[in-house]
Amino acid sequence: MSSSIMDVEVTPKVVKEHGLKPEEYDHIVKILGRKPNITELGLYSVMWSEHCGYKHSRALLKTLPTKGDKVLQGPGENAGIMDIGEGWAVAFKVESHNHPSAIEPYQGAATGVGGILRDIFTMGARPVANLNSLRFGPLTDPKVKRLFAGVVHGIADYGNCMGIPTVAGEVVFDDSYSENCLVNAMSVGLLKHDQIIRGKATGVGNAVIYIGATTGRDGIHGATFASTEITDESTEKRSAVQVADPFMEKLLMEATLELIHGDLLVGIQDMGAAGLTCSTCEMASRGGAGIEIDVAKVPQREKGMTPYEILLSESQERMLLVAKPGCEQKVHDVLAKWDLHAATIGVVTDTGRMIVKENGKLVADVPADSLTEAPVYHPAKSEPAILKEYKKFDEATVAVPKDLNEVLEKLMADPTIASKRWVYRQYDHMVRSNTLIRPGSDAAVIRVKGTQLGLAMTIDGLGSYCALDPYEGAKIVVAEAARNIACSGAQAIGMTDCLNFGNPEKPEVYYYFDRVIAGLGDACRAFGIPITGGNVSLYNENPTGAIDPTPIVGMMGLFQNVENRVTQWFKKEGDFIYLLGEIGQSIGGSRYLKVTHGKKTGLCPTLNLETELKLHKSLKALAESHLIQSAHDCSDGGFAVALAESCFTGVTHEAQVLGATVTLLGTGRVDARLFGEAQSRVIVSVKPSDAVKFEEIVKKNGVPVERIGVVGGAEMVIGSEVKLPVVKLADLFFTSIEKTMAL
Amino acid sequence: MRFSVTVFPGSNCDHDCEYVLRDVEKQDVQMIWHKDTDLKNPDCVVVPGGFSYGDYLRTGAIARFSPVMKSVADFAAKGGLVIGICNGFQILCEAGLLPGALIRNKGLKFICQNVYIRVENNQTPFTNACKVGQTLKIPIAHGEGNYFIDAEGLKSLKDNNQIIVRYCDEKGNVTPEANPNGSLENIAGICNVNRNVFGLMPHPDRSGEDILGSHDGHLIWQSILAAKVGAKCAD
Amino acid sequence: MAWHVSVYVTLKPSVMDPQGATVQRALNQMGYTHVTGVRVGKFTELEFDGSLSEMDVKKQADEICDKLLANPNTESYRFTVEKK
Amino acid sequence: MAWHVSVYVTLKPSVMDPQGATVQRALNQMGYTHVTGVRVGKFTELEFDGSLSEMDVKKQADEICDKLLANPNTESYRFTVEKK
Ligand SMILES: Nc1ncnc2c1ncn2[C@@H]1O[C@H](COP(=O)(O)OP(=O)(O)O)[C@@H](O)[C@H]1O
Ligand SMILES: [Mg+2]
Repeated sequence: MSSSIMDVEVTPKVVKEHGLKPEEYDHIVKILGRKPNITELGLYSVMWSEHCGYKHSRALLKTLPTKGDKVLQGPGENAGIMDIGEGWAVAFKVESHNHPSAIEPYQGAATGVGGILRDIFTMGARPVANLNSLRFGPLTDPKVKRLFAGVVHGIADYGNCMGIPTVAGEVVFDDSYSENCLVNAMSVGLLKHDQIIRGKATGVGNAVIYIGATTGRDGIHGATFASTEITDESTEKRSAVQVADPFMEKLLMEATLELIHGDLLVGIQDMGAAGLTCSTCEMASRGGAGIEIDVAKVPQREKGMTPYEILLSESQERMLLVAKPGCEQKVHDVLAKWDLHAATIGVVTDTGRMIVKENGKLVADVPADSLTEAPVYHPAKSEPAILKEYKKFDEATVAVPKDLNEVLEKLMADPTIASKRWVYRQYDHMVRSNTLIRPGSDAAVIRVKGTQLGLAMTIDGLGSYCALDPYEGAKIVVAEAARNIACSGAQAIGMTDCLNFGNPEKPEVYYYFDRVIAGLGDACRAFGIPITGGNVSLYNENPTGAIDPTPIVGMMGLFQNVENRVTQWFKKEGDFIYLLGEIGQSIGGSRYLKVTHGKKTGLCPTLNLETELKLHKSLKALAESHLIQSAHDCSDGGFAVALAESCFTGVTHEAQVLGATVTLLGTGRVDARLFGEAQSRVIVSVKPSDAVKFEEIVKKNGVPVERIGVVGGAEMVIGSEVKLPVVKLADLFFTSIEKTMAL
Repeated sequence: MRFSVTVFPGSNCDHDCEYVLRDVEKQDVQMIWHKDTDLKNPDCVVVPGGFSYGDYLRTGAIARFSPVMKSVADFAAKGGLVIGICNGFQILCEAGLLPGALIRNKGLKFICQNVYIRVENNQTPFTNACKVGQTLKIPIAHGEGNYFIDAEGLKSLKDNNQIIVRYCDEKGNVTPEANPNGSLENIAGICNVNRNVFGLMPHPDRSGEDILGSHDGHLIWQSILAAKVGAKCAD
Repeated sequence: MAWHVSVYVTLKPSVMDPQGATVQRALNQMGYTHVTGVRVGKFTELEFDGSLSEMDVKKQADEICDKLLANPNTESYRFTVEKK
Repeated sequence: MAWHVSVYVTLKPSVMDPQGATVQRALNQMGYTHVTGVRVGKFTELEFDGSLSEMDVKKQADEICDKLLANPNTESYRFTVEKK
């Protein structure tokens, strides 16, 4: 039975089918001192894929700042971990599941959430919040509607069933993602410092134990698949779809945490991409040890599976762990309590080799390190000519619309800007009773029970800026995420990122990649924010082109005292409204330019890192002295949209609506001042009795500030340009996506 | 007072119930694993929300066969107080401790948001701290909270005054717009004939503190604490 | 030898079927205007090992449907048994 | 006259069925130890008005299954047509 595949001869054609280059194959032969058999070839093929091996990205990723006082675990593990004080730590990471979601939206998105959750609880942390970042084509396309609905449903079902609140996210609809949707999922977990555990195998003779779901033929070649462009052939290549089983994962999570907190394990690792192969060789390699397993002992769902298939299967909801000496039985007892499959499938050795047997017969024998150290490439890069075109764009050729009320109405209803209530209402965002700021404000906030501590979190991406100017765009993504944290009153402490790009072997794509990483790194260094982990998703491309370069940034913020939290909504009639920062002069790269004039071009906004940092510092100081009632940054749709968003709360059934009357600052193009997306701007409201102290603090921090108006009334009035009933704006904003999806 | 919170595989609001009862209401709480049959002598049993057995097949359908549910049924038969929240309500219906069933939300989607409910009957151990007609702001989070019962059953619910809370608007009007999931007659929570078993879809466990946006759930817990065990059962 | 039991669970006519209604609306919008009604139920397949008699299989299947697979408040069921 | 179409949607054999597996485990624990496998699928009933021919009903039902009722990546379907 299983001998048939074992006998497959490793020919150049087979090597190519495994996505390996001829020189990579030669390298494998050199490592082994002989030709690999087909099973060994399979191991290298998945581990050296871009998805697992970071062949084309590793060199640049090394340039990112990853150090900081609070970093307990940087990149290289399943998730990063940071100290948050009082003996507590937070684990967080973002990961993509773009390709599986494109093909099977519900299962793809659901298993994406499952995967990132495993990354968190394998570190010993209890997941306490989920976030997600989504990109689709225009929502007018019925195909996109189905995809969007399926993805959201998958994310919702998985998180809801697991009992982990999905507290924040973002969704963008843009042509660039029509054929390649993006589904990035982030998870955040809490743990005590002494509960940290890592994915390493040590201690010769220790038992290697497999737990969780049985292994089937699903997702074989998933990792290699995620590393090539989508073509009709790749749809063929796919084996059975991975089906999400959140109930199994809930059991797995509870059991895993019980094992870790009971101090029964040396190391543990989830089986994600490249399944058993990846977990085995990575654990061995991190522990500086070897592992020997027998695939016949792996619990299997299907008959007649070959070692090749068992090793490469990406069946979900499985973990590999190494028990402490003498704890093997206790491990099995805990698993039995949770009705989970468990099987001792091997032992830790000191050979440094990953040895695989089938019923005692050797089927693979390779150095574990060689699998985890994929070749590193430095692809060629060249600046795309289109970038120069963008810069030549003359804004004067765009006429200022007569009716600016109409423009604002259109922007409020634009699916990218409109409220994502349709989405987050499907997510249980309150379970675990920690959510203090629910979805709808700049950042979500959860408390850490038993302490004063709080965590703010947000996830952001700006592919359209990065397409116009990858360096500046990437800086802005980091700034926007950190600004969202600052608006909530917290201090940004750490970041995770997911880099979604096209084919890096194309010089223009690699140029973007290179510049984006430079921008991310510079912004993080300027703000003193370390990057503790992330994920790369390349080859998001189809025959008509690549997606916009889309770095997605997940940012963690910390409150020493969560009572200092701030939301974006106006609170009280009569409060003063201020603008921190300066009014914009340009419409380049704005959502307004796209929605109203159909153009995606121009100079993307620029960002001064020092100015931005001063803004963050004053926001934190203001929150700590309780001098601001609300704070909301200007992003998509500029000043006018941000002001409107401050006029209504995002919480259904308690929609508090408060009008505002403000002057429009500045001179020059009125559309630029209303809808341009100049950076480093925040709208705040302040009690009149706090105005003096407020202005003092802001000025001391060197942030430009101007009192522009007052909260109150039933209308939103901006100078003589805009005058609309707030309920009308709220209705457009909250029901736009709901109405589109009901069609 | 002594509360026992049941824990099924896949329960996930067990933690929230434990927290609100122990840390906010300062009561004695113990967790009872579904494979156990000893309820540890409680004054009140809480069947918490979540996704017991993943809610695979039908919400609450598998959990009702857990060993612990036999003990809960015995406890209820003797007049002990039992409250089921969300998935707990579904389990109590499946187990026949409460009449009717909870089917898929009318809009087919999971809904997580605050709602208002109106107290229809305060002569119960679960609502005695409320006034009739009082509105409570409490969150819901469910995909299958659409209460259904046949005509005969509905009549008997009404005849016995078993409808305890209904979805309403902020002002207490029971309107179709205020009905989030299509429940028959806006029913959000009911009790059994003896008044000692109560099930509701909204989450008093998530609304026991101001910091969470509402403390109206506290009134439910206060009612239970005020009810002298068994005393109100004869109403 | 083994037994294959096919179980059909349907909503009682008096129970509203939001899923069926949504499917029908979608179909009508897609141009299938002759579809006048849709009801969504469950179809469950049970395998029994061959050591039971047909009568026992029927008895157990009936219990299983009654207790677990269908909710008597809202659903009806029927099943068929085949030898495999 | 009208047409009644019964549609059976089942998961492809290679696709994992967590629901079925959970139900099976529950049944085994409840004492139904002879149950060796459970797969959960969908059973949908479509009504067509009588103005269509049997052939058209079959054609439309097939399209509907393919487009809407079954997910070709993970599910197979079959259906029967009856006159009512
Ligand atoms: N997919 C989603 N899941 C959960 N919450 C979301 C999602 N998309 C948007 N939100 C929430 O809606 C609000 C507005 O999002 P967004 O416009 O991206 O904010 P910002 O511009 O401040 O980053 C935020 O609170 C965000 O968390
Ligand atoms: Mg913001």
